[in-house]
Parts: sequence; structure tokens; C-alpha cells
Amino acid sequence: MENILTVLLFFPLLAGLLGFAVHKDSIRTYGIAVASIEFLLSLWLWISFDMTHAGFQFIENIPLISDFGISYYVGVDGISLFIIIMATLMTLIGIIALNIEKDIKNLIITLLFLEVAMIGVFVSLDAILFYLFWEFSLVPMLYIIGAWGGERRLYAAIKFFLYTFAGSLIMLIGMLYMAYAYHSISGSWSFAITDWYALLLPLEVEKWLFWAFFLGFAIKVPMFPFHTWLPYAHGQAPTVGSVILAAVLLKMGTYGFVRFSLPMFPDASVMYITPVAILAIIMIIYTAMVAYAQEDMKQTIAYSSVSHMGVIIIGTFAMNAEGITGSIFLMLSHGIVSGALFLLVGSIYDRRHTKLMSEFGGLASVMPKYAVIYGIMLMASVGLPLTIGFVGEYLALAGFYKISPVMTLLAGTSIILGAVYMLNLYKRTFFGPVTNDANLKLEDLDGKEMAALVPLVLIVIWLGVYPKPVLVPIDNTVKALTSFMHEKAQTKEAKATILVSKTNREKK
Amino acid sequence: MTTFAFYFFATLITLLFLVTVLSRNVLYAMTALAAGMVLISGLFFMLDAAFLGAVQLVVYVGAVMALYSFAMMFFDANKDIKERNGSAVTVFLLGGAIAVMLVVIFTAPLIGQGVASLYPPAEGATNPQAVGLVLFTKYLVPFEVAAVMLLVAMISGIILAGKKMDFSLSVVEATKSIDSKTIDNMDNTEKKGDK
Amino acid sequence: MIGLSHYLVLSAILFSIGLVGVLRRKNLLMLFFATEIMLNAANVAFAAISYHYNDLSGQMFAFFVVAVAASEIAVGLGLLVILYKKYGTLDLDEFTVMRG
Amino acid sequence: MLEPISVSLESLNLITLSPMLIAIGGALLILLIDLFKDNLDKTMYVMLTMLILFIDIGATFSLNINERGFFDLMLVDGISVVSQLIILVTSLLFIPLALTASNNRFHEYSYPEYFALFLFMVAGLQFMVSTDNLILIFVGLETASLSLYTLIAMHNTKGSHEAAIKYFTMGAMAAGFFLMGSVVVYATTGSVELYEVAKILQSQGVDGLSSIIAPLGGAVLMLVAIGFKVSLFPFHMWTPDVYEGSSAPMAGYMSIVPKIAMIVVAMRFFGIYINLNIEAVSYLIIIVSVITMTLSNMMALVQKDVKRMLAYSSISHAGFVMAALALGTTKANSSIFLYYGLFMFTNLGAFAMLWISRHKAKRFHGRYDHPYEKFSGMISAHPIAAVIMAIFMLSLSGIPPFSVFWGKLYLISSVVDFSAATGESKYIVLAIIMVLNSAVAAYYYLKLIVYMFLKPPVNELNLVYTNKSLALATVIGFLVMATILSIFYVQPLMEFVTYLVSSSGY
Amino acid sequence: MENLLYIALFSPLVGSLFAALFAMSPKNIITGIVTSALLLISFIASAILFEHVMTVGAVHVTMMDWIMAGDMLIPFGFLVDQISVTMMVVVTLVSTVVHIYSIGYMDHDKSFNRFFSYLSAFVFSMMVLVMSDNFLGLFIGWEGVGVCSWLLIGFWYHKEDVSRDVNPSISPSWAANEAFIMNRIADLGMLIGIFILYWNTGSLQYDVVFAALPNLSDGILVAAAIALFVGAMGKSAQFPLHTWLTDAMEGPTPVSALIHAATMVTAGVFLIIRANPLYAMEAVEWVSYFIASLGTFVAIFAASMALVCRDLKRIIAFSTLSQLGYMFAAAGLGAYWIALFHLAAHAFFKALLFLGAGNVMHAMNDELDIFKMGGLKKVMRWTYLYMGLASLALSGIGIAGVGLAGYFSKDAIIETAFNEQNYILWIILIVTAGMTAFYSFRQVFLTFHGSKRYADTEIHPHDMYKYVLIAMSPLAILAVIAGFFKGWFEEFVTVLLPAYKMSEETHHIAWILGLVVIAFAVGGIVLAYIKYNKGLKRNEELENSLVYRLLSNQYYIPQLYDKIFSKPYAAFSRFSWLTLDQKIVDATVDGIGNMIKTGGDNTRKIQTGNLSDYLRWMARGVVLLVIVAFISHQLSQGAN
Repeated sequence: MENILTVLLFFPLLAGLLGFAVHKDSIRTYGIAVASIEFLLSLWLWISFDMTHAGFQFIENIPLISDFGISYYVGVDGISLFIIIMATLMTLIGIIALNIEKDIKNLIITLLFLEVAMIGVFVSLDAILFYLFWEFSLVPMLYIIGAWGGERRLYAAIKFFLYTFAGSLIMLIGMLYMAYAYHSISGSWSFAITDWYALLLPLEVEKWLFWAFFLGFAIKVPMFPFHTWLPYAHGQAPTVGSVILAAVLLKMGTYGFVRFSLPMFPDASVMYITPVAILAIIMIIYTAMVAYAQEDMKQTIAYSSVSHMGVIIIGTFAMNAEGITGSIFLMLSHGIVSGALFLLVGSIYDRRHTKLMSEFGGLASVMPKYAVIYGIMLMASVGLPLTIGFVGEYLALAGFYKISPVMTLLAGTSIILGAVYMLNLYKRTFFGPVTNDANLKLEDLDGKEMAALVPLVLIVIWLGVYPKPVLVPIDNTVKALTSFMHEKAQTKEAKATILVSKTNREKK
Repeated sequence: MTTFAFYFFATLITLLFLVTVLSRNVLYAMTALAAGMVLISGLFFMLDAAFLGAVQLVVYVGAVMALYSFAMMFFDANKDIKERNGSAVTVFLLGGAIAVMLVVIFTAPLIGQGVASLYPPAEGATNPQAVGLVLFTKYLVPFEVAAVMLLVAMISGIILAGKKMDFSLSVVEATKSIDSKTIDNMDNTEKKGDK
Repeated sequence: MIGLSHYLVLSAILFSIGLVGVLRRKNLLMLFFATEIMLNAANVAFAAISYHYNDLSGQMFAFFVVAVAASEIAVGLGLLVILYKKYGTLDLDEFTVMRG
Repeated sequence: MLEPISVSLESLNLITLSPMLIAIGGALLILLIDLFKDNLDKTMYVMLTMLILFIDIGATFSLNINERGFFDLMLVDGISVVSQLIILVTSLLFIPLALTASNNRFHEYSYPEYFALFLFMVAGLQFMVSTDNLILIFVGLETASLSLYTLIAMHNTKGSHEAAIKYFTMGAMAAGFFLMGSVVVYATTGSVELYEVAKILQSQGVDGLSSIIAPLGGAVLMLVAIGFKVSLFPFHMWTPDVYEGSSAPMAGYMSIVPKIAMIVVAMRFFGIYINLNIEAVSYLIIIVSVITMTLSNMMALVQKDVKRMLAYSSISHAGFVMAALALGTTKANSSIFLYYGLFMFTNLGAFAMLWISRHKAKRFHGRYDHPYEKFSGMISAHPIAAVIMAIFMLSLSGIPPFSVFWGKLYLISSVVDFSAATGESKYIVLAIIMVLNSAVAAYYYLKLIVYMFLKPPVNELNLVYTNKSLALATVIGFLVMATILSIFYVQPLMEFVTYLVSSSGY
Repeated sequence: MENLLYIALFSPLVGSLFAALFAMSPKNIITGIVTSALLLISFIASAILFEHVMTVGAVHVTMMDWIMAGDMLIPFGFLVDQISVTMMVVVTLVSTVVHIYSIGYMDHDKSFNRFFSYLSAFVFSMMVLVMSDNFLGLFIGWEGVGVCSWLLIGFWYHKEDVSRDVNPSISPSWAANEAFIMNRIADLGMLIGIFILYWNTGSLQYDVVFAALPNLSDGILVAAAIALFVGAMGKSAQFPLHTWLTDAMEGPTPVSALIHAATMVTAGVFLIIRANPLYAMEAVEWVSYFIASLGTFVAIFAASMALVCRDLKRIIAFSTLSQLGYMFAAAGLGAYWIALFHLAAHAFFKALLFLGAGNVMHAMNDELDIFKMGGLKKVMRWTYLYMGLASLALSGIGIAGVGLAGYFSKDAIIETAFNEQNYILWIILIVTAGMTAFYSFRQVFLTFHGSKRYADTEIHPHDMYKYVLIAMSPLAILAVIAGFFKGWFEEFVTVLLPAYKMSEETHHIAWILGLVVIAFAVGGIVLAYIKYNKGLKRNEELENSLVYRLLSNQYYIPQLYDKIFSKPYAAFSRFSWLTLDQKIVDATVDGIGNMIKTGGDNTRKIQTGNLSDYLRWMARGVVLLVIVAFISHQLSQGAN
């Protein structure tokens, strides 16, 4: 099946449209069925993926607006493959765990549309196509937050939308500039990323293009100081919204760095490692502290997301295969772990209609299964070895050590501060005596919730112990990426900083 | 002679138009306007545009002023009208500034000095003849469009001043508090009425 | 000798007078008078330039301006009639429902 | 004695007049029919008008590009054809909106003259774009404007009268400035034909302060008139009031058609300056357009009425487009038409959606017909309508893949290209201002979506689609499809527009 | 041998998972038995491996790849050599005993099954830690034991937080978190060390890394040594990261015995021993010296606190701390094998001591204050015997080559200090030995001798179950005899570890040195006997003295940490959130939005609805355009 990506991309769209015809009592099952099929399709993608091949696979290229070089150009490589699988998985999990009755039909259809946008972002090899899905993903999310969210949902939804929208528009200018640059050299228009890779830009141009793209990605990530939309969005979003937001939507930003900034502007990327890393470190430390101060469980996890995203950024800017592979793996692990944590907070919220830590205490005795799964996810979140969280965090930090030991030390405080706020959260919620009578009668996780969470637990442990099947394809692509960057780099510093891994050096 | 005539006309026109603009009385204003228009036609004659001058007299003093007079009577506006002119200073400042600006533009050296005339009056033709020659060749299309425009103006005038505009199909003037049912009823009855 | 610029300056002054009238008049009828002045000011300039260049385009333009002026009055007065019927006044300070 | 004039019919190239003649003839036909037979149903006139417009489109298509006719008075070039097509297609989509559910719902449609005037207006606009003679432009403009004032007033509400008088008065003043601008041009070059003007300016040169004063002054005066019609700050002030006062389809129509006609004039007129490298004019236009889009966006932000918001938004879109006009590159000029070509579906659609919910009484607000509250919780009552409206809003805010996005993309791209090609980074700043304005604009479009989708219905006066009819639904359906599926026809459209624009040297 | 290795490694994991199956069901004795049996199997396997290593040599297997990225290839590789096998045997042995002991000790606990699951999981982690053949594998175990320790310290999570005056460790869950976080701080150092080694040697396999060490620059070596030692400091609770260890006594006593005395806390020492090629490098000499000095300091520092402590378990914890100091002193001085030997010996008697303390607690209804005990020797004869023996071993009693385990191991360390001619360390270590003897026996006497101070309570103490007492016997035996294997052990491990021999001179006066130590030790015991044998005589004046209060409050260090770290951190966190994040960063964002909105409100005012105003604005617009045009012209002229 050569056109599997197209099928993958348009299947949820079709399913969403057909979903309008499904009766609302059956829509849940319909949603689960569709999401499962989509997930299986993405697994099929994995199976048929050629692990030894570093470049793009399953490429489809159909010109859409040929005069302006815009085409339907899709493909996957090791970097995007697993993010796609994660997106389909988290959508499935999110629908399984869905605990909303109000307008459920609209919600499920919206989720399916969101899935289209998410997959679209990660398969697009055409910048405009990428931008199309990138922007479009805001719409379903806006609806999800705004319609099923908490008290200040409108504020949160609009803030989320406008903030990210503004950032990506600046990025759009960068894209248009790239297209022009390509045009002025080759004489034809193209928005194909692969064409852009080959472009050698003057340093000055590279520099400001880097920042144009940076702004778009940084707001999405979200990097300090552009992060303030995130706590609101998470705080107000329904569980499924938070899950997908944290698991997939944030990854779009970091994915953008890997897909665009690094290969397109290697010199500028190297040049701006320090400012970016400083932002990332501030983000790691500062948001970890803010997370510690939170009263609301969900907010803690939301801020912890920001903090972890800082590590991903650090890894991305490590400019060596270790760091970049690590950061991509960390994207996956953070997606799964934070998704699971949001699910967990969601299930307690469903029971008690509050997320304030002060309302809880001693839950471990009342809801042991819940406590166990929460504990596992917590440990994964703080990066315990043999859980999924460790591999990426370790590799990202290890990679960045090559750039700057001191900054790695500062970024590494993530593992301390992460433990501080996470354990504090766990202690306040799960440990101690049960002080609130309302908590005494709480029921443990039900079958639906277990069905959503147990697979995640298994993945967390499986990929923590045996990450090879995922790491190897990522690593292959990343190695090719670093050697490409090395070759493309114009300045001496960049050539020196971008590290080509041994295997690729031998190939030459 | 021409100098004197120009200054005579210019001063008079300016003064009359100032009266038009500043007078509180509609009648005075209109009379001054009409007089100004007549004098402008004098300028046209001085500028070898006899036909234009004639048109000016006929259309303005004849048609336009007649229309205005009827309107004035219709509106019963021959009494003094109280106008609240809060910011006379702004108005005159703006007017002055724009006047200065226009004067600066017009007194700036015109680069078109010595440009060959594109449509010179035909040799030996009188002004109306020359105008006619150009108007019915080169400017036939605008002329026809102007005819259409006058048709439009006529239709518009008829419609707007017509009886049919006295009531409106577009709105229900609801003054009292209304509830949804009555409105739906209103909308519905209307529907029935159509059938 | 009276040159082109004399006429043009006169035109500019007349235009400005008309403009002042447009800006300060609150009675719509009288405001329309002022717009007539503006159009006539332009006509003076057209005629003068036409004379200056010995070119008939200016006169043509002026000719059409007169036609336009006449049409405008027809439509404008039509509007005034209907306004007067509905509002009973021509004071434009009364027509400020739509704002902001 | 005068020589008889002999003019060969071929040299007149009368075909260049055919589209306008069709429209005028059609209008006269309608008037004639009305004369002989009373009480014909409006549906007959609607269909007749559509057919005439259809033939008009056909005639426009069959025009040969870059031809002059009628003593070089008529000019059929690419931008003339493309703008005529936009005008005609928009008109074709506008007219069936008269087919509301019940016959006598709205005053204007009870007049057969309405349709005649409409066709006259179309003809006037077509004249305006098919010539570079200032006289014909002026006469065409006035013909169209006078018709338009009447069409607005014929809605026959207090608001529409207020709107018409405001529009009329300001239009008269703008006409004065147009004339003064023409005077300056004429005085400077001795010609009122733009191609001659360009030639003379080119040959005489415009060096030094003294020789530039007059051309620059002419540009300023013309910009007042153009700015009025295109609604640039601060000549835009009629726009929100007029849109609010007139019927919704008319407002939507006004936000496209007269503007595109005036933009063509502006393109012809300012094209001279840009070709002469008078940068001051470019800056002037850019500064005005930046102020326009920014201020109107800010004002749109605080509106309480959707129609009024859309009015401000259309001002900001116009500002957006004008910025591209200042660049004068082929791409920028094509992008303007592409933009309007795509924008018309969405904007007309948005106004049409307001139209079908227009009530005779103001049920939700003392003054507004379409306050935001009216749409509160619309998703539960009218899900399909809410989704359609949301799509229009998303499109207007430039969310891909909806139509306006492509226009915006191409337009910003032209700005970016210009900057990159000239190496002037200030145009990048312009591009950034433009996109930031888009972001601000997204807020107020979003506000409507928020009301429709995310707020509970607050008013017990539920929203009723009294005007809904099959015809309206068809038109809206078409507009929605055109908005959604734009990605599939952008390529041919772009090719077509670029071909037309570039073939006549813009 | 590979299979044996896997059996030794994974049987605890199997046990843990098995117990976990029952984690949420009521007590099931099977879990205890199965896990204990599996540990016994693991122990036997380890013992066989020990024999194998001794006779054949090290076993090295690579199970599978773990992390591969860039040039980094980290397998799950396991290495059983002299060092690790020693640790394996010690760990599995002590664990087995502790497991069996726990069946009795945790008898009444409703989370019986969960406890065994955790405990076995801990053993598995510990095995990974010691058996791994690379630094990252070690780090897995390192973190794994940390988590298990967190779980086990916080085992009684349902207890609520109390103020520090009532319970110095606040609550089990608090102590658990403290332990975890403190360890994490050190772990960061360790990670950095790993990074340093990776980027400079290109690998994390021990053999590759050690082989590459001589090529590295001094700076890198020093940095790596320091970073790794920071890791070790956390796990082995060295000053200033020591406070968690005493608080960790909140966990069930078997846990204290296993984790916080015998095994996990010695991981730091193990790391230093493991990385001996690094620490033996000339360039890092001063780091090693620093390790020795810090160890010595901790030894006396912890002992001093133990002197006045009233809490049974905390005394033992302080003594653990002190003994860890000894081990670091030895390792720092280059006597790696002695450190390892003391590690092993200490594991036996300290575990025994803790288990004995567990018995006492069991008998006294979880009472821990030794001031409220006394006269228990009659009712708890076996326990008395075990604890007496262990205390003797700890004090290092013995003479002329005959003595308990501690005599051999600890004396060797003191002797090493002398041998290195580091007399300051030597003196401190000797004094510490005296103090050790004093507090050990202070505790023994106050607990078992004198009057029954618990008499007025409802407590009826009785000794532990028989099988528990029997299970403890291997430890007791080893505490007694372990020392005799010293020479044999030296021979065994110095195959791998650098041999450390006393110089001629030292050797000559060894017996004098031994005597001095014994003298101090006996002196300590005698002093304790004089003061406490008859029972408790409280001395108000002494207890209120500055020094006493300082010691009993652990030098006010926990309070200090609270004041300079925890509280400011919490305060600054709140500040970050409420002020920085909400009032500055977010307010800026909202401010921009509001500014635009206010701008809209203001601009909107020009739209008055009055036609005159509109017309005037048009006129203003003309003037404005003229000005703009003029400026534009100037601009464009300026640009050209």
C-alpha cells in the first residue's frame, strides 16, 4: 500500500463526516472503532516502514497549486513515524477514557477532525500543507476547550487560539521568504521541505529566518516566556483535550524545530544555541518551581509539561545524534506520560469535581489501583530508568553536555525539581490519612479507565526497558540529519559543533 | 480689461459663495449660490468656453436652482435654521490648510509646460462646434453614460420621493416590549399573506 | 496679465470655500449647496487649463461635471425628501443613530 | 467650413463596449417590461437579471485582452477583464439573495426598478474599470454611486436612509476631491488620459522637490477619492454606518464590488507613480493602509453587532489589499485580484448568513439587527447554520484551507518577495504588521464562533431563519463549497489572474 | 554460569512480581514464603557464582541492547567479578534473612503482600546495581533502589505529618520524599559524571572506560571523579546530604536493616570501589584524599549525634552513617579491598543490630525511646544476645587476631590511616571508635539492663517468633566469624582491586595500634556501663547544655535546611507563580490584548455617527495625507 499516508490522513476525516449520520447513543463505540482502525493503520505503517532507510518513505507528491509550488507532498521518516503512532494512540486512548455525556457526538467528531490535523502536521513535507494542518489543528482544540472546559474555558480557549495563531503567522512569513529564496535561486516556486533543505542561504538571512520560525514553534512548545497560554488551556480543558494537547499538540513545536530549523538553518541554529538554551533552562527551572507552587493537580502537570518541553528543546539543540534522538524520544515519552497523568487527574476530577490537592490526601488507601498507576506514571515523569521517561531525558541531557557542561548541569536540575513537585503532589494527594470524608467512598478505577491506562503503563515500561525498536529508526534518521547539517553548515563553528556520528563518518 | 474682469468676477464669486456658505438664511444662501453660478459662466466666456458657459447658465441657474427652490419650499426651510457649530475654528483651519495646500500645488511649476495639445479646437470652428466635434467622437461614450446617469438620477428621484416609500416592508416598528411569540406571529402572518 | 495660475488659485479658494461650507453646514440642503461650489470650483480650473493648453478635454470634463452635478442633485434631493418625511428635519445632527 | 468626420466602424472596436451595453440594455429591458406589465413577481426579475449578468460574463470572457476601442477611450486589458469578472460573479451571487422566503419581506425587491438600477450600477462600474480616461472613470463612478445610494435607501428603514445620506454626502465630497485631483493631473500634463499622463511624466521627469509637488499633490487628492471608495482611514467612516444601515447582502456586495472597481482605478493611477519610482507614493499608500488595517481591526474588536464587525473587518481587508497595491509588482497586483476573487465567496457568504436571519423587528437589541447575543448557542438550535457561519469566520480570519487564506498567503508572499528582491527590510516589517493584524482580526471572528459554539443560548427569543428559502440555501451552499474547496481551484484561478494581470503589464 | 547469573538476578524480580499480584488482596503468607524462597535461590546462585569466580574467573554476559543513539550503545550487560560477586552474596544473604524476618515482623500488617513486593523489587534493583557492566546500568539500579527505598520508607504512608518536635522525621511519606529528593540531587552529579566519561571515552562500559582513563587530561579526570563522588555522597548519605538517612528510619525496621544499613547505603562505597581505577589515578589524588577526609569527618560527626540520641533506630542509623564514613575513609586512602571488607562485615552486624531493634520495637509496641525501655534482657534473651554480639562487633572488640568482625575490618581502616601517615585522620578515627563503643553499649544497657521503665504502661514485651530468631542466626554467626576470613578475602578480591599492604613500620607496630583501638573501644564500653548499667539517671543540667542540645538536634541541620532550602524554595515558587508568572509574564500578554481593546474603544469614539464629524475627518485626512506624503517624500529622498 503505497498511499498508506493518504489513507491514514483522510480516514478520520471521512469517518468524522460520516459520524454526523451516526446516532448519538452509538457514537462512542463508533469513535472507538474508528480510532482503533486508525491506530492499527498507523501500526501497519510502522510494520511496513523500512527501518534501515534514513530518508522519507511512503512519499506522495501531487501538485496542488503548481504555479506557487504548493503540493500535496507527504512522507514519513524515523522522526515523524512514531509521533504519528503516538497521535493515533492517544486519540484512541482519549476516546476510550471519554467521560463526557454532553454533546458527545460533536466531541467525537471534533476529535476525529483533530486527529486529521495532527497526523497532517507530521506527515506534511510541504511547508504550506504543514502550515495548513498546523493552523487547522487550533480549531477543533478551540472547540474542545471552549465547549467542554471548566469555568474560564472561553478565556483559555481564545487565549490558546490567538497566541498560537499570532506566532505561527510570523512563521508563515519565514516560510514565504524561504519559498522566495528558493525561487530566486532555482527559478521555480516550491514549498517542498526537501527542496528547501538543499538551499544554502546567506548567513544574515538564515539568522532572521531562524527567529521567524522560532517564534512560531516557541509559542507552540510553549517556551518561556510564551508559555502562559498553556496553564489556562490545560486548566480549563476537559480531560481528553488536555491529553491530546499535552501529548501531541505541544510536540508540533518541537517537531518543527527538528523538521525545519535544524536542517534549514544549521548555522543559525548553532549560533543561537546559547540564547535558546538559556530560555530552555529558565523554562525548566522556573516552570518547575511554578509547578511546585500549584494548588491544582492539573496545573502542576501542565507546568511540568512546560518544564519537560525545556529538556526536549535542550536535546534538540545538542547538535548531535544523541541529543536529537533523545529529544525525539522524549517527545514520545512525554506525550504518553503526560497524557496518562492528565487522564488520571481527569478520573479523580470526574469523581470529586475538584482537582485541588488540598481536597485530597490518603487516596492511596482508598484507590490503590489508581495510586499504583499514578505512581508509575509519576516515576516515568521524573525519569526513572527502565521507564520510558528516562531514555529520552538521559539522551537529551547527554547530548547537550557536548555543547555546554554548565548548562547541562542547570538543565539537569530538571530531574531534581521534577521529583520535588511530583513527589509533593503525590504526597499531598495520595499519602497521609484520609482527611476528607468525601474521599472515603471513592471508587477505584473502573474498566473503561483501566482499558485506557493499562496500555499506557505497558508502553511506559516496555519502551523503558526495550526502546530499541523505536530508537533505531529515529536514530538512523537523526544520524543522517546531523551529517546533512554538518555538510551544509557554512561557518567553521557550526561545522565544529554539529557532530557526525561514527557510523556516518565511516560511510563516507 | 481681462485683468479687471477677472478680478471683478473673482471677488464677486468669492464673496457670493462666502455668503452661501456662511449665511443662516437658506434663501440668501441659495440666491447667492445662483448669482455665483451666473458669474462663473462669465469666467467661462472669458476662457473661450462659450458653450460651457451656456450650459452652466442653463443647467445650473435654470434646472438646479429651480430644483432647489422647489425643495426649499417642500422642506419649509425659508426660515433661519439654527445650526450648532461647535468647532468653527477647526473647520476654518481645515479649510484654510487645504486652501494653502491647493494653492501650493497650483503655483508649483507645472511640468507640462509646452505640452502639445491633444484635442485642440478644430480650425475655424466656433466653440460649440469644436466641443461638439470632440464630444460626439471621442467622448461619445461618456456622453451616453451620462445619459444613463441622468436616467438613473431620474429613476432614483422618482422612487425616493414616491409614495411607495412612505411605508416600509422591511421593518416592523416595534416600540413596545415584545415577546417572541408575537414576533413569530408577525413573521408568519406575513408569510401567509404572501400566499 | 491674468495667467493660468490666477484661475487655479481662484479655483482653489472657491473649492476651499465649498469645503468649509461642507464642513460647517448642519442643514443638509445647505450642505448640498456647498458641494455644488466644490464642483464649480473644479470646473473653473478645467476651463482655465483647457484654455491654457488650447485643449478641449478640460471643457469636456467640465461639461460632464455639470451633468454629474445635476444628477447628484436629483438623487440628493430625493434622499432629502424621504428623510424629511421620516424624520421631519434636515438637521444632520439628528441622524446619529448609527455610530461607534 | 468643417470637414465631415469619417470614422470606420472597425476602428471603433465596438466589441469593447459589449459587456456594458448588455448590462444597460438589460436594465432598459427591465424598465420596459415594468412599463408594460405591472405586478410581476420579483422572481421573474431576479432570473432575468441573472440571465443578463450571465450573458454579460460571456461577453466579458470573449473580450480580447489589451485592446483599445472607441478612439482609445476604452481600454480592455487584463485587470479590466479580471475585475469585471469579479464584479459580475459577485453580482450573480448577490442577486438571488433577493429570493427570500416570502415575497414582500423586504422593500427594495418590490420595485422592478431595483434590478434596473442594479444593472446600471454594474454597467457604471464596468465602464470605470475599462478605461483610463479620467472623464469616463468619473462618469462611470458617479453612475454606479448614484445607483448604489438609491439601492441602499430602497431598503427603506430609518437606518438605510441615514446610511444613504451619509454615503451620499461623503461621496459628493470625495467626488470633489476626485475632480481636484484630476485638475492637478490635467494641469500638470495637459491630459486626462492616464496613458498620456504616464508618457508625459516619463518624458519630462520628476526630479527635485519643485517638480514633484504637483504630481504628489495630485496623488494625495486622488487618494482621498480612492480612499473613500475603498474605505481607507480616515475616509472610511461611512463604511460601518452604511453597512449597518443597508441590507446585509448589499453590505456584503459593497465590501467587494465598488472596492475592486476603485482598486483597478488606483492601480492604473498609482501605477504611473510606481513605474516612475516615486517612492513617496508607495510609502504614502502603505502608511495609510497600515493605519487603516490596524485601527479598523481595533474598532472591530469592540463591536457588539456582527454586521458592524464585518463592516470594520472589510475595512481592514481593504487596508490589507492596498498595502500590496503600493508594491506595483505583477505578483502583488495579481494577488489583489486573487484575494478579492477568494474573499468574495466568504464575505458574501457571511453577510448572506446574516441575511437569512434578518427579522423585521429588532428582537435582540434596540439598535442592532445582528448583535452577538443573537447567535449565542446557535450550535444546538441550528447546527448546520452554525457550522457554515463558523467556516466563513474561520476563512475570514485566514485559517487554512479556507479560501481567504490562499489570498492572504499570496498577498503576503508578494510583500515578502518584494522585500527580498529589493533588499528592503522595511517591507518585512510591513508583512509582520499585516500578519499581526490578522491575528488581532482573528479575535473578533473568533468571538462569533465563541458565541455560536461555546455559549449557552441566553435569549428566549430563539433565532429563527425566517428568510431561509431554497434559493438562499443554494447560494449559501455554493459559497460554502467555494470557501471550503478553494484549494482545488486556487491554481487555475491564480494562473488565470496572473496571466491577465501580467499580460497587460501590471 | 550465565543461567546462574540470570537466576541470581531475576529471581528477586520474579518474587516481587509474584507478590505484586496479591498487592491489593489481604495478607497472604504465601507471598512471604515465595519471595523468601526465591531470594534463597538467588543467594545460592550467588554463592555458586562466588565459587566460580574464585576458581575460574569473572562471568560477563550481555543480555540485550538497551539504549542506542548516535555513538552511544548501552546494553544490558552483566559482569560478575570479584567485587560484584562479593556484593551479590552479601546482598542476597542479608536480604534472605530480612525476608524471613519480615514474615514475622510484618505479621499483623495489612499490606503484608505489598511489602514483600517492594522488598524483592529492591533486591532486584540492588542486584542490577552491583552486577551491571556499565555505568548506566549501575545507574538503573541506583535509581531503582532509590525508588524502592522511597516506597519502603513511605510504606506506612497513611501516617499524617506532625511537627518536627514530635517526630524529627515528620512523617513516613515526608521522609520518603526527602530521601528521594536528596538522592536525586546526588544523582544529577552522577549523571554528569556519566556524561563526562561518555564524551571523553566514547563508552560507558567499565572496561572500555577504565582502559581509556590514562589518555584523559587531568581536568577531566578530576571532574569525573568529583561528579561520581557527588553521586556516591547522596546514596551513602555523606555530609551534607546525610539528613535523609536518619529520617528514613520511618520505614519498617526490616527495611532499615536491609536498605539503610546493609545494602543500599553502601552503594556509594561500592561505586568508589568499582571506579577504583579512576580514583587511583594520580591526577585525582586530592579528590581521593578529600573523600577520605570527608569520610572521617562523617564518622565522628555521626557518632557525636548518636551519643545523645534517644531513638533506638536512629542510634543505629547514626552508627551506620559513621561506619560509612569509615568505609569512605578506607576507599579514599586507596585501601579499596579493606573498604569492601568493612562493607561486607558491617552489613552483617548492622543488619543484625537493626533486626534486633525490630524485635525490641515489636515487643514494645513500636516504642522507640530507649529512655522508656530497660530491663528487657530477661524477656528477650535471644534478642539481647544478638544485639550484644552485634554491638561488640560494631565496637571492634577483639585482641591479638581474635575478635568479632568489626575488629578486623574497622581496625584495618584505622591502621590504614596510620599507615598513610595521616595522623589527624587516625586520631579522629580512633576517637570515633571509642564513641562507637560508648553509644552502642549505651543503647544496649538502656534497653536491656536496669529497671523496667515501661512498667507503668500496658506493654507486655515478649520475644520474637522462634523461626525469626533462627533466621537471624546466620547474621549473628557471620558477625562473629566474618573477620577470620580477612586474609582469604584479601587474596580473593585483590585479583581485581589494587592490593593494599601495610608498610613494614606499620606492620611492626600493628599490635600497638590495635591495642590503642581496643583501649578506646573498651573504654567506651566501660563508660557506658558505669553510666547506664544501673538504669537511667537523667541529668537535667547536661541535657540543657548547649552541646547536648546541639547534638540531639543533629546540629540543627534539618532545621537549617528547612530554613535555607525548603522554605525559600516554596516561597520563591509561590512568588514565581503568583508574581512573576501571573503578574508579569501573563499580565504582559493580557496587557497587550487589553491595550488593543482599549485602543479600539478609544478609536471607536471618532465614529460619532455625526455626518459633520465624518466630513471633518475626511478633511483632516487630506491634511494628514499631505503631511504623510511630505514625510514619505523626505524619507524616500533620504533613502536614495
